[in-house]
Amino acid sequence: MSKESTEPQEGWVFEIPPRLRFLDEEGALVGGAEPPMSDAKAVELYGHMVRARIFDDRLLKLQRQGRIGTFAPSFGQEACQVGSMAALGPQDWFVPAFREAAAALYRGAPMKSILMYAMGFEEGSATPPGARDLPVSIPVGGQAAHAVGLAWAMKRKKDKGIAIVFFGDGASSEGIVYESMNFAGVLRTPVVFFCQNNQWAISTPRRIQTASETIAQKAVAAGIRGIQVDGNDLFAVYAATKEAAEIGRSSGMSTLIEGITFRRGVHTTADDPSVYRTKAEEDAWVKRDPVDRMRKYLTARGVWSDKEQDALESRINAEIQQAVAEAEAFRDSDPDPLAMFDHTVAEMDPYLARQKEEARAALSGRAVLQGATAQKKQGGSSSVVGELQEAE
Amino acid sequence: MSKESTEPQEGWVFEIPPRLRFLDEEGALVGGAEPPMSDAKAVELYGHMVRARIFDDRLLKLQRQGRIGTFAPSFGQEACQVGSMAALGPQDWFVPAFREAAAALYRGAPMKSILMYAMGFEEGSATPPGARDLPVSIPVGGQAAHAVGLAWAMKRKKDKGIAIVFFGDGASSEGIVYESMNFAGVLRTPVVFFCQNNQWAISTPRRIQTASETIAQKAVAAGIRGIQVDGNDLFAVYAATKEAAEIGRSSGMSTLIEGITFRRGVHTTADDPSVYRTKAEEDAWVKRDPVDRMRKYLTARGVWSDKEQDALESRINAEIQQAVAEAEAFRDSDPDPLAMFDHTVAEMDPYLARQKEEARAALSGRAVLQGATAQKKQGGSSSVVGELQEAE
Amino acid sequence: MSGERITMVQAINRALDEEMTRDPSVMLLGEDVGVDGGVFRVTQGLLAKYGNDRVIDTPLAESAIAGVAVGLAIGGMRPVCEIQFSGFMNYAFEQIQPHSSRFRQRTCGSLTVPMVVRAPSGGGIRALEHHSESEEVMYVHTPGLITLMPSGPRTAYGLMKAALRAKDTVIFFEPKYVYRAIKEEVPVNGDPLPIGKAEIAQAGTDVTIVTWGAMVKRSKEAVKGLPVSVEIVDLLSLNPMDHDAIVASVRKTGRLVVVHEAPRTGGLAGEIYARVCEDAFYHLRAPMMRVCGWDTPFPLLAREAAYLPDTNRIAAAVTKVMRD
Amino acid sequence: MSGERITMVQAINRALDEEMTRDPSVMLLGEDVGVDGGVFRVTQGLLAKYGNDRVIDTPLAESAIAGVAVGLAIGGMRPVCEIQFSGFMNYAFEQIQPHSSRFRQRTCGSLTVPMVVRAPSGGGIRALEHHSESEEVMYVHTPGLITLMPSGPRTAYGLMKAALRAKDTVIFFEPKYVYRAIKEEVPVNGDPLPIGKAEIAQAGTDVTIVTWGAMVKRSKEAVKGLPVSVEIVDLLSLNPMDHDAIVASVRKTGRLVVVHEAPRTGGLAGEIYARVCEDAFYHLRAPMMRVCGWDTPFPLLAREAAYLPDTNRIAAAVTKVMRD
Ligand SMILES: Cc1ncc(C[n+]2csc(CCOP(=O)(O)OP(=O)(O)O)c2C)c(N)n1
Ligand SMILES: Cc1ncc(C[n+]2csc(CCOP(=O)(O)OP(=O)(O)O)c2C)c(N)n1
Ligand SMILES: [Mg+2]
Ligand SMILES: [Mg+2]
Repeated sequence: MSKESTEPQEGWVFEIPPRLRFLDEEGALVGGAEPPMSDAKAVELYGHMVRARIFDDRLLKLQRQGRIGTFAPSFGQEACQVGSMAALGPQDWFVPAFREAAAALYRGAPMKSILMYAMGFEEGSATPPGARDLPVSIPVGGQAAHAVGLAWAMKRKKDKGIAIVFFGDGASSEGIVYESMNFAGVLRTPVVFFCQNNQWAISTPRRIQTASETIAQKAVAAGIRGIQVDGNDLFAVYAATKEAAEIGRSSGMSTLIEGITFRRGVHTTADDPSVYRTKAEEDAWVKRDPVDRMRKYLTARGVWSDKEQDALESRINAEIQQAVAEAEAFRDSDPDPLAMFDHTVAEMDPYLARQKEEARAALSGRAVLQGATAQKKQGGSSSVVGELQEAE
Repeated sequence: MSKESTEPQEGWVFEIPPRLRFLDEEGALVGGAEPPMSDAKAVELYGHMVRARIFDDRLLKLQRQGRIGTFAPSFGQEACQVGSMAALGPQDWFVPAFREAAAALYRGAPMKSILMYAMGFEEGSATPPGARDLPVSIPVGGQAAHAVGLAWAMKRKKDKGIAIVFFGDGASSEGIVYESMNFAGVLRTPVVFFCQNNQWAISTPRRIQTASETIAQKAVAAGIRGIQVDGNDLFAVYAATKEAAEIGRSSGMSTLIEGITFRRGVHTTADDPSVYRTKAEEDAWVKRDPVDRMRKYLTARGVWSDKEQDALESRINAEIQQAVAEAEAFRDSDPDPLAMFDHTVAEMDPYLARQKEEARAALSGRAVLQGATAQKKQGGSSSVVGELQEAE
Repeated sequence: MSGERITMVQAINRALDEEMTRDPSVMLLGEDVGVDGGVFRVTQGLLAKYGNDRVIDTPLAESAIAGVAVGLAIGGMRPVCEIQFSGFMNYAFEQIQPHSSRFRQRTCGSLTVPMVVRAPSGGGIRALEHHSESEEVMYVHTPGLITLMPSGPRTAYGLMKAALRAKDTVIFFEPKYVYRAIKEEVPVNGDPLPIGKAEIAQAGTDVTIVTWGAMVKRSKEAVKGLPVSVEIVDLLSLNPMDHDAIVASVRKTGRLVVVHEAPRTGGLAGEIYARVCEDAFYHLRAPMMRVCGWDTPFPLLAREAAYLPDTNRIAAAVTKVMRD
Repeated sequence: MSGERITMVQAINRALDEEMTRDPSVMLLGEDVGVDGGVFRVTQGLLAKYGNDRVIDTPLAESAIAGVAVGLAIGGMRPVCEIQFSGFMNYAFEQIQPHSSRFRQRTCGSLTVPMVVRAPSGGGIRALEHHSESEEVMYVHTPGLITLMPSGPRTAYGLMKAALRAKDTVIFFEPKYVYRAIKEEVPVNGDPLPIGKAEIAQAGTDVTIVTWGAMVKRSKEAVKGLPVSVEIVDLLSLNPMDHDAIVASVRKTGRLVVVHEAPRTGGLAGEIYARVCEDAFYHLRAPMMRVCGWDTPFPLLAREAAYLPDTNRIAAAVTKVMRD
């Protein structure tokens, strides 16, 4: 192999193609672009984006009311999530980070489950039998390796699925993400590495996350495909993911997709973005909003009206109301406060069983379940993940 | 910043220039190349390569005789190590992995120290005051981060040094190496990341280490420079390192240099390469040997003769003999078997001091120092790092 | 100003601030430590005061943060790295164990790594998964490291000052549950607390509680009103551990309860039992007891109160050890 | 064939081989496990027999090896990853603690991670720096994991078979010092040993030694010829730990010595003391003792014999605990 000799080489050139885009900010198709899907399908996916956004907004309110705990909104990133998942099927594994409620909803996760999780109940992330969905992964980046393993398992089983994993611009700095892409390259386990570059990792701007001009080009290090898309353009995300999945299915080649988007809201409900970014920046992204853009497109094509929007919104609101009621009913149904003992290992050894008894005795009927049932304390608290007790 | 908008982009192109080479395998300058150094300097560096090789060979014999423990030979990689270090100065930090005896010797590490370390005495890796040399780093890849920190410290002190870190083709798969390059890119801390791609990571060939065509291109992921050189060509290594250092000093930009070379010997003294690679492959690299190539070059230029070679070799052999004698004298000078207590922390707390007393009492005069003084047991032992006790 | 009562967040901020003024080699680095002032605001204001040469928002990579700090420290700087939550120090352990803790030994003392790794630790703030871990054992069990955990503003201030003058790597766990829950008077330009010294948080004669971090406050609350004289030893320095203080207290009381948040099996309670066995065994009047996190993963927020040692469990142990 | 006495290396190889035949979902992955058969030859011959779909030489990245295995396991495979030396599992801990150990809890049992992480552990083979670590504590202290350490060929065989049928992640430490130092009869197509059960390596009445791994052999050697009847409990399963076996033995003998290679402070000896305090305290006739690695980094080879518990230190502890 010439690589392994010391013979001179020609040099190497790597290209990241121009950022893929179908729709401009006004929702008009850019020069010559053909929509990658029918109007009916576009309407359907638009509906999913709206559903995710309204749900997200409702979670924010519930959090402010102390009815759920900390969560990470997907506000502004709906096109990345719905567009990519719509290009895949149930045979494909979905591996989220922690900001993929829109993707999870599209996949069929019950709103009730997402709410229960946000209320602090593991029951909310129980995976339905057969579903190829991983739960939220909090430690940044680690889930990338799981996607490689899942894709590998499918390959071993001659199962035509691929895996998609989400992570952020911040996560792209974690060694495990590089290692996972490198494994996928060598093992030819087809994975779509979907980086939602939303410009921020909490308070850290993209600019100081890496000196590379794009995140897409990090694919070069692993010998996989890299591509950048307008992440606020549902069509671009859809088309790029579809192509990546096809290439993956047929050849085992993985793709890193960088979706350029923006986290329009808080990092999590306990974060205050005004400390680190400007109103001007936030405003600039309002007009690039992925949901509005699609609405303009559909309206211009005459397949969407305000009336339909109203009907959609009331359907979604009713669905949410129902889900909140169900989740709160679960919360109020006296779930076992000691359930963590039951899912530590498959076979509880005597010493752990004994601890469970001790724990039961220590509770002696006291109500200790908290979270959704506790009152939210307001205050100067600035944790990104929880709530600090305040001294008098 | 355009990167942070969703505006379309032109696309991106990244180039890794052709592999740098000055000398062909016969030691002749390739078309039009000018030697990057004077004949006198070339003779001097050639001397360093020969010195490293003879020393390496002697260590192998000492290990076979049971006089030192496991070590990792630099056999075949002398041009990478001497060529790069010769392009730097004492103001620059040298951060080795574990196969850089040739580089360390060039830097001025006493042979005696290297021998003491191989005999299992920490005293062998005590850094002389003021020397900007880190000791051997066994955990693969971790030292890359240290180089970034050292370069950063120099930058903070407005000190013009840069750092060079060595690692292997195998190490290039470790996340920490990528993370370190990414930090260097963002922080503009000038580091030369020198990857000695010697085609093997123990038994794992370069081909299944990564799907990237070159290791040099991994620089693209971090937004730093990447370049490939013929690592068995002293001139190419020297010129590339010198340029990288100059760019680093003036701009803070780091460079990843991939030196294409070959580990001609065992991984470590306990390894058996015949299990995983062919004689044919080994032979192919014999004619690309970096030391022979330089000798041919110097001989053809009329600045080197067999007589000079003989004189050089006897000087080196005498130096080695002297060093072995000194190291064995140290070993036989009854070093404190409990020295590990003294260098655990700066201030030994009472409980640790008490353990040291207990340890002293437990020894009660028994000779427990082993290593170089123990008899080597032969056997089917196949650990890459040590020696297994064998059952009858 | 020194009379003012401040929180632990403010106290650590003050210690960092004063040490940065005193020692120009001190640098802060980590995720969101600069512009944001840290997700808990511990480093607030320091970027503005000391500039972005000394307070650096890094890329998101814990092992590199720790590993680059190792290089900075060897190069003569005194880095303080923040790991955003102690659970994510797992990513950094690959630098801390093989390198931070071993450079002194590796080089016979010629190269050393005086750096501080700060991390909020423990539960109790209704946080997301993986933000409530108590992982002190693996650091305490790694020779070559100093591991500290303050229990309130005053000790946080004094220990952080000590950490910034130590000659070796200090792992500095900040019990986030009490970040703002306690206010105390904290000196301005005060002295470091000694490393390796426990404090008697409350003197007593019948039972010794050995504990640290957030559990000091909880233990005090738990024993209030009990008809037993409880001595509470606030360990502060987990390694080196104040062996003599533990032994002296148990010799006096004859009874020991250890309280910690970390899971029971393999937790530090056992270490403290061992110290007692070594030097106060014959003074024991009852079996030693421990009140710990259960041997399960730390649950999501709804169940965290069932997981963490609470005042009931602590009081019950104290009562039981008196009866035994 | 079954009558033949084989080494631990061969015994583990046999267990892997048989389980790969029995269960086509078993896959081996790691650095040098394929063509080379592992640097200690534990996986020798398995690539040739099962092909490179099932025995895979991976790139050099421990966290990815473990993390990819998590995905494989969730996806229905049964991966066995080799980490070349337990010291390098630090790199993998960022996957093992947050993911391997927690998926069952995270998903209420709907997604689980039945995988095995094998690693040679401990000292005694005159190895390079960082190749002699004993880091079992951090795994034992991580709820959700099963942690095993055999002491010889027979137990290695039986425990590896158990590991490959377990429903959760098993951390499997192989005491490399005895890889080839002991030969025993090992069954062909034999049964798994139960997880969570210790064995009485030697019965006795005066003193209990609790130990595991390479220290079982060493303890046997140490007490040979002592005028004391020593019972040696070979723990085998570090988590779950055989609480009852420890308690029963100490109730009988009234005296305990724990022997382990890992550093003293924060080591598992304390945990064993705690178990005794919980259920056998009043049977103790003397303070419990421990013989451990010192609280220093593991030294280079010249000094390793001064670091590791040796027969002298073990014998001295047994003698002392009889006098106390
Ligand atoms: C390993 C690890 N380090 C730090 C954190 C704390 N943390 C949570 S989210 C986050 C920023 C993530 O940024 P990015 O990857 O861009 O994702 P985004 O939040 O923008 O979706 C940080 C630092 C964590 N959860 N895990
Ligand atoms: C983190 C870590 N993993 C595994 C090892 C065991 N090991 C030592 S050297 C080596 C191969 C290194 O290959 P490469 O980086 O190419 O360097 P080379 O040996 O070829 O110089 C391995 C796997 C180690 N020392 N550290
Ligand atoms: Mg982001
Ligand atoms: Mg190599």
